[in-house]
Amino acid sequence: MIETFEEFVKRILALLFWFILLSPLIIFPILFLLVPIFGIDVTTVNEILTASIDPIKALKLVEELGLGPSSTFFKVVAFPGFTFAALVATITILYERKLIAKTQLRVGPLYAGRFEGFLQPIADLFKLLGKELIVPEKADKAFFWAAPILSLALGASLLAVIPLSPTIYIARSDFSLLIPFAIIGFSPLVVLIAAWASSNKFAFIGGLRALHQLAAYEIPMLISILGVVVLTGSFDLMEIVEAQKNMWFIIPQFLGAIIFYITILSELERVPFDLPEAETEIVSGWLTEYTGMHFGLLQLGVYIKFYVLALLFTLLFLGGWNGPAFLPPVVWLLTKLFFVISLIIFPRAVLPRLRLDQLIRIGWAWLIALSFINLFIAVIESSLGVI
Amino acid sequence: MPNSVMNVVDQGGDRLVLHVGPQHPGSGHFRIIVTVDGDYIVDAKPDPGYVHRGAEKMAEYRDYIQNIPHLERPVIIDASGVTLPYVLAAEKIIGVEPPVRAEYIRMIMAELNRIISHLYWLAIYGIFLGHSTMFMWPMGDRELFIDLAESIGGTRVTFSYIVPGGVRNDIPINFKERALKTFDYFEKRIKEYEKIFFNNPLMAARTEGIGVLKKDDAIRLGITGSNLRASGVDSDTRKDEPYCMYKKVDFDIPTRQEGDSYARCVVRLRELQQSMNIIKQVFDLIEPGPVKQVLGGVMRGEPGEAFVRTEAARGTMFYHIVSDGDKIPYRVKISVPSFRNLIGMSHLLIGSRLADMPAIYWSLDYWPVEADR
Amino acid sequence: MNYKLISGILGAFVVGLRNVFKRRMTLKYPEEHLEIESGYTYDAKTETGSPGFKGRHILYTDKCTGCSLCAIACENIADCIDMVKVEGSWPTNPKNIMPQIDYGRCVFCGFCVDACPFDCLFMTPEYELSATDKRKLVHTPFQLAVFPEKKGNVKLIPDDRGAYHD
Amino acid sequence: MPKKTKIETALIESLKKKFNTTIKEEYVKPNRIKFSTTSDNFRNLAQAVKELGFDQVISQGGTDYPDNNEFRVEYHIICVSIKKFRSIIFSLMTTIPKDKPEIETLIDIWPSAEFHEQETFENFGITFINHPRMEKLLLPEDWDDIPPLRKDFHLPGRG
Repeated sequence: MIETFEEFVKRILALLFWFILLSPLIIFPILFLLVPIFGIDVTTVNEILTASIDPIKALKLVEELGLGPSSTFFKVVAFPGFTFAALVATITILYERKLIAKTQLRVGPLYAGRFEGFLQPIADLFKLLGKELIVPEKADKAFFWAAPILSLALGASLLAVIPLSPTIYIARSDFSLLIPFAIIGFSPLVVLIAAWASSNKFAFIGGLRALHQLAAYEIPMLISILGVVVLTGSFDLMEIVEAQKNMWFIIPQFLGAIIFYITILSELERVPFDLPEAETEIVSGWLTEYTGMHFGLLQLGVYIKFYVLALLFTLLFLGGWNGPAFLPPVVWLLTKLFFVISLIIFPRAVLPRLRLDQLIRIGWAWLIALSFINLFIAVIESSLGVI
Repeated sequence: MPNSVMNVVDQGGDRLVLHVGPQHPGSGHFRIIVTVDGDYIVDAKPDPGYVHRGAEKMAEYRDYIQNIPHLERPVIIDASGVTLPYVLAAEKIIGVEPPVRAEYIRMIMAELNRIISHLYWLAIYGIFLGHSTMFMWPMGDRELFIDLAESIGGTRVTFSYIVPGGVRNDIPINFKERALKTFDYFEKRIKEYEKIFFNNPLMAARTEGIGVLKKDDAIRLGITGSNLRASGVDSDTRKDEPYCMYKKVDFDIPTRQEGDSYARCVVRLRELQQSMNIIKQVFDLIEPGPVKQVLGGVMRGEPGEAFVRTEAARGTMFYHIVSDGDKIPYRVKISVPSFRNLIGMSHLLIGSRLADMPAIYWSLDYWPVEADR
Repeated sequence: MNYKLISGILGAFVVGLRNVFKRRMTLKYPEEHLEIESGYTYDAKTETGSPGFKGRHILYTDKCTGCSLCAIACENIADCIDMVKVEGSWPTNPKNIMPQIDYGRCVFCGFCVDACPFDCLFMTPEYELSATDKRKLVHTPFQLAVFPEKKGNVKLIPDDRGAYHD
Repeated sequence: MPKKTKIETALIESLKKKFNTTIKEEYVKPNRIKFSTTSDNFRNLAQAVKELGFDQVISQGGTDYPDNNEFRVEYHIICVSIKKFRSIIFSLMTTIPKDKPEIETLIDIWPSAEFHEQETFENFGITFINHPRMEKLLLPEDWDDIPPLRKDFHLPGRG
């Protein structure tokens, strides 16, 4: 009987061991016997099989197929693309749980993995995978299934144009600052699709709240970053980061940074703006009917969005990968990113939830006005030649 | 999408009927049927009774001692508060007088339980406003007080400690030192609570001016306990009609004039401090002596009736016991504060926003199990 | 007003951050056990108990007379005590019956201890009574006669800087 | 009988003057005053007590007396707004026949009695005339046995 996570891992490893032991004895002979029938040279098979245990050969093989570390495919799928983002998202989830737990005088995840529960995300993943996917009888099935996938796709597509260092990026665009914001504007629609398709009153209210929230934060968010654009005269993130060589934009654009930070909290539906999923009011909001890996994908999408927005904050206001030369640029970027992620997580521990009308009042009465003031500050600064 | 449209929007035109509870993170064993028009609640009908166990009927089958573990079940987080009036009433029926030391120990126990219950309330109120730290901290600190109560009563929540004729055992020898140490620690914690929650502008924004219960309404609707005091009435049974030895201790009744959710929160926070203040005074007043009168045998009530009220954590707890001379009571009527405060809930909810529902609901400190009995 | 807003939020942040570095008060339960000094006992003469934890019962089989007073006391509370026949010869117990307690029903009120006039039924600090089988929750007189082993190794200590287990 | 305080005496006298012999002083214990009257006169008595300043119903309940074939309906009234009356609990009692368990509601005098009366209705089957919501509150909606707090209702297995 499997009772603990360790036993579960042990069982998986045991299965793997037997597979590796038995496959040369059974599977390979069959493969070598069958392959000549289809007219393929046996040496090709041999090479593929050797590559599976010889990394150097494997690398060469992958390069030949056009999937190497320098290929676009690798960039999109692995680094700095989806896998890396998902990894950061997973670490963020764990870090969030630990940080919140520490603030609340708890210990947080502790048992999965010997050290401070660092294997907890993996355990969570297995838990979510093992859960039954429940689709409500009266739900709109097609859209109900579409929402998690859309959420993840939305998060992943954000990664396309954001650079991690002068050399690490997937694609370059002159408008790489505008593209993420164009995509992010779509995210409340995903929430609404999920909410509507669930056919649940609480989910529906959550979806509507998400739409109202969009109205509250979208405009100040865009205007607050315009200040940076005014200072650099470019929509290209590369050039924006390059312009911060001498001074990070958080100093001339402090107000803009604060506004952008608040709107990030709002965009990510984090406390104090977690209205669309306010548990005690509307159960779990738009996530109410989602279970198992559906829920997992929705969450992963949200946390990839989290990563992207934290990254944007770093690039726009904290000088991106700029830093003393004794560390590679990407390390500087990730250090700053870690700080920004902490900053975004921490309000959840110390602030209560706001109400919808208060959020809209903050958005329209304060943030929009302040973001225009910030824009004027930027114009004055650029005309004075501060940068 | 015809299916989902039909399900999401009710027949009532643009009004939405929400069944909040009994399976809802913000309800407890209890349901409020809320009709919302946009974001505003136009009708709220409380529907208690999900945990009704017929405590009054069952009390007619048990003798005066056996009723004690039974009657504390409805309010296990305030177990001494709920059994104290019962025991006082039963003592009047049986005709025994507890020793003085027992009266003081009863006060310690009742006040400890008030702290435990208020901390529980505070924790839930924190999470109802989405403040998860305010959930964890009071729950953790509550454990210290539970430990104190456990060292007297022997169990964590259901003590069955106060019995007719006194209390079941004396307090432990080192209890005073332990308690004072805990109080010193907790006084510091209250300052942290204030900083992170009560003085937090966002918390104030959520609760100030929300669910305003005016003084006249509070009296008219029969609101009791901290909710009444938050509306500007300094009514407290411990002062109005002192029982045990509350005459001898000196304490304040915290009141606020606003009558909103925030006022109810602050009144409860101040009551925590007053409870500790009372226990500290009791430590000075208490003198050695017996803690229980020797009764011997099964207690029989004299024919007659008694009604007793005390100030439990949620308000005035009232017992009406009728005896026909048998060893079991003829009729036990329990009037619990939650049940009386329930009437205020629909009064406050109508006209407020849906998002304010948890803020109003739990600021009344409504305990469904207590109300259902 | 703005000053109050900002200082309030900053104050909350500072208090939250300060608590990140405090000692935890979590009891890591299966590894650590809370120390409990004694169980609840009762003196039938003064009708007063001694403060103690109300955990599993301990039955002094050599003193039990089989009077069933504990079962009668429990009758309307939890109805969990049954008097059962036991093997062997007991000089104090001519009927050879002793209490058997069903911990699936017991509420640990301790009124059975109060009811015992022969000082033979007390309570112990043992609280780990869960079982995988409902039938295992029923403890026979001989199971009740065994003293529990002491497991407690930590105590909850309130300190100036925070409460913790040690 | 214990000695009455000045406040208590004044309250009792004022009520007695108003109703003469139609009300009966059951007893006076420390801080407790109990009056009984006929069910027709009950409303007038309640009105008079309300006018004295007693403004909250702390409890309302019934008791079943199968030997006399009657229910006792009892209201326990406290005063919150006047400080000197706060220690006193007024108990107003009346009896109604079991065959026709009806009495006029008092929620227009004391709105705080609303849920209490509803509870008494479901537990004893006593109908409160003019009460807006004479329906089940705590009991299950599909309860089809006799009202449970009557003495002829027995808990299962308890004879």
